[in-house]
Amino acid sequence: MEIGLSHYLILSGLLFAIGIYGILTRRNAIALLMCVELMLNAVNINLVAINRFLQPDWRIMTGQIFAAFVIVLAAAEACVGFALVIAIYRNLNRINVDEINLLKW
Amino acid sequence: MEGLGQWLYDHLLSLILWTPVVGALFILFTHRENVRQIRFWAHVFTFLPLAFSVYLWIAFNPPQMEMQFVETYDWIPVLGIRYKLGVDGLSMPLVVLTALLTFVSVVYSPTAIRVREKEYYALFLLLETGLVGTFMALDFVLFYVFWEVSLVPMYFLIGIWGGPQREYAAIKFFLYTLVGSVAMLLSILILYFHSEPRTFGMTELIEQQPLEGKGILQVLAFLGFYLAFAIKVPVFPFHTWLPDAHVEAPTAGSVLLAGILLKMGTYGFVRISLPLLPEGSQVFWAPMGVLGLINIIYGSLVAMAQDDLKKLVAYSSIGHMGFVMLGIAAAAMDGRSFTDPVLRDYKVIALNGATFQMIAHGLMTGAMFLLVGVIYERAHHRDINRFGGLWSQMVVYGSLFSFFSMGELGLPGLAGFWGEFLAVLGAFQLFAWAGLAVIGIVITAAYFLWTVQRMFLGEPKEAHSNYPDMNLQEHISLWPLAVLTFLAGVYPKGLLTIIQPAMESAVEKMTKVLGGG
Amino acid sequence: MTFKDLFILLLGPELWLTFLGFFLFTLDLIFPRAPKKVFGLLTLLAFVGGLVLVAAQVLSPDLADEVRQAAQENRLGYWLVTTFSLDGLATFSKGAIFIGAILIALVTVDYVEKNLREGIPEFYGLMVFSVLALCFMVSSVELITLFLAIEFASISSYILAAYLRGDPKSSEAAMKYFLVGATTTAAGLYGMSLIYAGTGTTYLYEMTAQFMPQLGETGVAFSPPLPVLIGLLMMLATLGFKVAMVPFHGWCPDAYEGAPTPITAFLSVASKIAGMATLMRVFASGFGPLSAGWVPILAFLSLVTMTFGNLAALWQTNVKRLMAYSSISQVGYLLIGVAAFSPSDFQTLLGMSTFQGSEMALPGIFYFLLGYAFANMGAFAVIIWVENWEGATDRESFEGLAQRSPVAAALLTLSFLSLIGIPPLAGFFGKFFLFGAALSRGLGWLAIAGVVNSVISAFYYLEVVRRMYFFPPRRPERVSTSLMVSSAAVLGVVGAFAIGILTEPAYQWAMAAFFDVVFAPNISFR
Amino acid sequence: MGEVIAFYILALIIVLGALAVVTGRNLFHCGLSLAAVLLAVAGLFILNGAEFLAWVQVLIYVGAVLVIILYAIMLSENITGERILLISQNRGVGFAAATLVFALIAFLGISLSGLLAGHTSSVKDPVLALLEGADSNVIVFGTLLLTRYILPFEFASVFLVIALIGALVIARTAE
Repeated sequence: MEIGLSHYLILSGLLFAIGIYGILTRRNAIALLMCVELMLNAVNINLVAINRFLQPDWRIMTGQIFAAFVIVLAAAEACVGFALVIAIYRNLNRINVDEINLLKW
Repeated sequence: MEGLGQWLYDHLLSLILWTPVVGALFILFTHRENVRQIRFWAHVFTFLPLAFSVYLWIAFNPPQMEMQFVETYDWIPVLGIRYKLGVDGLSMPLVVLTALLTFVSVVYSPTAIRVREKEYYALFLLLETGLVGTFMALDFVLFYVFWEVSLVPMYFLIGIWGGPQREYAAIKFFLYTLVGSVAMLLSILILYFHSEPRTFGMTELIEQQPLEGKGILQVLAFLGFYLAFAIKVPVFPFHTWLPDAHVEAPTAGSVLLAGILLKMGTYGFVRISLPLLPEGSQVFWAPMGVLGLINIIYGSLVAMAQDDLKKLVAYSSIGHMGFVMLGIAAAAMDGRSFTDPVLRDYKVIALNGATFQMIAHGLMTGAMFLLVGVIYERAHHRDINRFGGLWSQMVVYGSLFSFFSMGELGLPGLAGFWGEFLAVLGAFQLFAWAGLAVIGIVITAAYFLWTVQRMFLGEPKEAHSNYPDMNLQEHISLWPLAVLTFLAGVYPKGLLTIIQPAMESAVEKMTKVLGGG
Repeated sequence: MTFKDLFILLLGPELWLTFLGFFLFTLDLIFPRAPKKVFGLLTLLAFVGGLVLVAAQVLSPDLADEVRQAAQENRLGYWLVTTFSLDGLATFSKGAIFIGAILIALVTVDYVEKNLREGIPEFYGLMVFSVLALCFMVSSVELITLFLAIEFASISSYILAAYLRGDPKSSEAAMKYFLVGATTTAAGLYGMSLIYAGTGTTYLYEMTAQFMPQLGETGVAFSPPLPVLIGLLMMLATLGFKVAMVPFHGWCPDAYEGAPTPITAFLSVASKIAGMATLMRVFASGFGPLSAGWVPILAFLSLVTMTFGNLAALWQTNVKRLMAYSSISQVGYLLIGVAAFSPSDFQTLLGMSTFQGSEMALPGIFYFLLGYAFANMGAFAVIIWVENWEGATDRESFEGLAQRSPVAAALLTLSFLSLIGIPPLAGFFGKFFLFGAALSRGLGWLAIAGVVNSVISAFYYLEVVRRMYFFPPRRPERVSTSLMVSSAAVLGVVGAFAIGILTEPAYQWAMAAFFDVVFAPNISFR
Repeated sequence: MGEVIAFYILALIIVLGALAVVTGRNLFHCGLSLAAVLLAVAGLFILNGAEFLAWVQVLIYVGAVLVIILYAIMLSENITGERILLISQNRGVGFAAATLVFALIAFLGISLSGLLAGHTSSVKDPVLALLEGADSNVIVFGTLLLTRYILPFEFASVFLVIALIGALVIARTAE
C-alpha cells in the first residue's frame, strides 16, 4: 500500500471540514481563532503534499515556500487576534461573540 | 459685428440652452440675504433665453424638413456619443414655449415664494436647461442626460416649496419618472448595440432602422420607451403621480409641470417612438388609442368631481393630453393606412393636431395654474364652493379666468379648439371610435362652465370682499399667454405651417418602413 | 539600467510609502510632543507623493521597455518583475487608490483631533501602510505575493477599525471583521492550494498561458478542470470578503458603523478599488479563458449582491450603516461588468479580432470604480463634516442640513445623485457602461435587475436628501467645518462631475488599463 | 511501509486532536489539543521531505502562535475571574456544512490524483541554474526565498512589523 496524494488531500479536507464545523458552532473568540489555525494547517498539508507529488523536480519547492508564508500569516493573525481579544475585554468584559451585540450580528 | 451675428446664429441653440445655467451660477454666488439681486438675475437669465428663442422663431425656416440650427461636437467619440443639438417644426415651438413659460413663472414667483429664494431661483434656472435640452438633443445619451436633469430640480421645487403633502408628492414624482427613464435607458442601449455603425444619434438611428424586422426586440424597445413617455404624459393608468405633484407643487412648478414636463412624453412619442420604432408603434396603436380615449373621458369625469380648483386643472390636463395621444395613435395605425395616400394625409392632420394641442395646452394650462395661484395667494384655499361672485370684486381676474376656461373647453377661435379638432378629425377618419372623444369635450365644457359659474357668478361673499385685483407681476405673467392663446386661435396657420413639415417627415419615415406591408 | 534603478522605478510609490510610514513611527519616538497635525500632513504628503510617482510611471514613455530590458539582463530584476507587475491595471488602480487616500487624509485630520486621544502617530502610520498593502495587492501577479498583500491590507484594516478605544462598538466591529476575515482567508488559501494543484504554478499568467491553447481559434470559453474551478470559487471568498460581496458581506455593516468614519471611508473606497482590481486580475486575466465556468456564478452573485444591498439599505437609520449597504449594492453593479466578460475580450486584445470601443465591460468597471470613489468620498466627507459637529451619524443629525450648511447638503445630494446614477454625474455613465455591457453579452436580465435596483436605491438615498432639505433644522446654528474636510467634499463631487462630463479621457484611461488586464506579464517570459 | 504507518498515526492524531479542539468544553484543553495537531502536522512535513518547514512549524506555530493563544486564554480567565466553559451552537448546521465541504474535497482528492500526472512548467526557470548541486532542503529553501521569492519575503517582513505595532497599539492599556 502506497500513501499517495489522495490520502493527503482527504486528510487535509477532513481537517478543513472540522475547522469549518468549529467556526460555525463555536462562540468564543479564542476558540474561533484556534479553528482558523486548524484550517490554515489543512492548507499547509495540502501545499506540501502537492509540492511533493506533482512537482518532479524537488528543488522547485513552491508549495513549501507558500506554506512558510502561510505560517507567517498565522503568526500575524494570532497576534492581532489576541490584541483584539484584550481590547474587547477591556471594553466589554466578555468574549463570546454572541454576547457582544451592540451591533446587529 | 458681422462675425458676432454669425456666431450667435451658429450657436443659437447652445445659447438658449446654457444661459440659464450661467444665471444659476450668478445666483449661487449672490448672498442669500440679497433677495432683490437674486430676483434680478433670475429675471435677466430667463428673459435672455426667451429673447434668443424669439429670434429662433423668426430665423426658423418652416418649409425645411430637416433639422435646423444643428450643432455637433464630439463628446465621447469612442462610443460615438456626441453633443448634437437641432430643432425642427416639432421641437422649435416647444423650445419657445419653454422659454416663455419659464419667464412668466419667474415673473410671477416673487408674490408666492418668500423663503429660501436663492435655492428656488437657481433650481428653476437649472430646470429650464433640462427642459430645453430635452427638446433640442439629437443624441440619445444627451437626450437622456437632459431628461434626467429636469427631474432633480422639479423634485426639490415640489418638496421644498410645495403644499402640505409635498414630500410624498415629490418622492412619488421622482420615482415614477425614474422607473420610466431607466426602462428607456435599456431601450436606448438595445438600439445602440443593433446599429451598424454604432451610434447614439437620433437622426442616424431613424435612418438606419436598426431594429427593422427584429420582431420581439423592436416590441421590447418600444415598450421601454413607452413606459418612460407614458409616465410623463401621463397616460392612464400611469397618471397617479400627476394629481399629487400638480396639487402640491408651488404655482410656478405646476406651470412648468403641466406646461412643459408633460410634453416631454408626447414629444418623445412623436420624435422617437413613431419614426424610430414604427413596427413597435404599429403593434400597439390600438391600445394607445384606447388609453388616449380613457384619458380624455376619465380625466374629464374626475375633474368634474373636484372641489379643489388646482386638482380640477390637474385632471383636466390628463384629459387634454388624451387628445395628443389620440393623434399619436392615429399616426401609428397599422399598415393599410400607410399605403393609402388619403389616409396618410389624415395621419399628418392628426399629428398636426397632437402637436398643436401640445403648444396650446402648454399656454392655457400654464395660465390656468397661474390663475389658481393668484386666487390662492389671496384666499389661502382653493375650494371652489367657498368662492362665489368674485367677478364683481376682481374684474380683470374674472375675465381672464373665463377667457382661459373658454380656451380649455375648446371654444372655436381660441387655441384649444384647433388641437382637439384636428386630432379628433384625423383620428376619426382612420378609426371611427375616436369619435367617442366628443364625450370628453362635452364633459370638459360642462365642468369649466360650471366652475366659472360657481366662482365668479352669483352673490359676492363677505369673506373675499377685500381681495385686490391682480398686481403688476400677475398682469405681466398672464397677458402674454392670453394674447398668444388668442392669436393661435384666430390664426392657427402661423403655427401649423411650422409644424406640418415635421409631421410629414415623421409620417414619411414610417411609410418608408411600413409602406410595403 | 542597474538593479537599483529598476527597483526604484518599479516600486517607487511603494518605497516612498514604506519610507514615510516608518518615518512617522520614528518621528513619534524622537519628538513625542510634536503636534499631532504634523503627522496628518505627513500622511497627506505621503499620498500626494505616491500619486505623483504613479503619474510619473504612467507618463514615462519607455518605462515598460526599460523594465523589460533590465529584467532580462538582471536576475534579481527578473524575479522582481515576475511577481510585481506595473501594467495598466496596476497603475490605474493605484492612481484611483491614491486619489481616494488623499481625500481620506484630508478628512482624517479633523476627525482624529476630535475623536482620538492616543496612538495618533500609529494611526496615520497604519493608514500609510494599508495603502502600501493595497498597492501591492493590485500589482501582484503571483499568488503568494497576492495573498500576503491581501492579508496585510486586511490586518491593518482590523487594527484601524478597532481604534476608537473608548467605544465598545469599535472593538466589537473589529472583532467581527477579524473573524470573518480570518475564516475567508483560510478558505481562500485552501482554494489557492487547489489551484496550485491544478496548474502547478502560482504565477497567474502562467495559468493563462496554460489555458490559452485550449481556448484556441474558436474563442469559445470552456469550463476549467474541477479542482481549479473549486479553488477559484474558494478564492472568491477572500476577494469577495475584501469587496463585501454577498455572501461574504456579513462584516461590512458592523465594521462600517463601528470603525472611525475615515476608516469607513477608506474601507469603502480605497479597499474596494483594490479588491475589485484584484478580482479582475484573478478572474479576467488569470482565468479569462475559463470564463464559461465562472461567468454564470458571478452573474448570479452580482444579482444577489445588488438586490440584497439595496433592500437591506432601505431599513437603515444610521447613515454610516446605510453607506455600508449602499456600497454592497455598488459592488453588485460592478460585478455585472465582470460577469459580462467574455473570451472575445481576450481575443480582441491578443489581436485575433478588431477592438471596438463599444466593448464596455471591463473599461466600464474601471470607469465605474473611479466615479464611485469620487462620489463616495464626497458623501463620506460630508458625513464626517456633520459627525464632527453633531457627534452622531444617525439620520436625524442630517435634518435641516440644507439650512444649517447649504454647501454640505448640496454636496451630499450630488454625491447621492451620482450613486443613484443621475446624469451627467459619473455614476450614471458607470452604470450606463455596465448595463450596456450586460445587454451586449446577452445578460439582459442582469441589466434589467440593475435598473430596477437603481430605482430601489433612489428610495433610501432620497430619504436622507429629504431630511436635509424638507425638514426644519433641529438646531439653529450653522454646521461649519475646517477647510480640509470641506475641500475633500468639494473635490469628491467635482471629481464625480468632471469624469461624468469628461467621459472620454476617463474612459480612454480605463480602456488602457483594460488592455493590460489581459497582458498581465509585462516581460516576455520565454 | 514505514511511511504508511507514520502517516496513519499522524493522521489519527490530527483528526482526533482537531475534533477535540472543536468540541472540547475546556478552553485550555482545546489549546493543548491544538498543540498536538500542530506537532503532528510538522511530522507530516518531515514525511514529505520538508524538514526545514517542519522546524518552522514547530518554532513559529507551536513556539509562538500557540503560546500567544494559551496566554490569551489564561489572561482572559484571569480578567473575568472565572473558568471559561465552551458551548457549541448550531451543531446541526455546522455538521451539515462540514460534511458537505469534506465530501467535495474528498471527491476532488480522489479524482485529482488521476487528473494531474505532474506539473511540468513551460517556463525555463532561471533559478535552476542557482540550485545546481544544491543537496539540502535548507539550502534550496533559502536560495529560493532570497531569489525567486525575494519580493514576498521582504514584503512579509514589513507585514510582520506592522502587525506587531498594530497589535501593541490596540492592546496597550490606556495611559
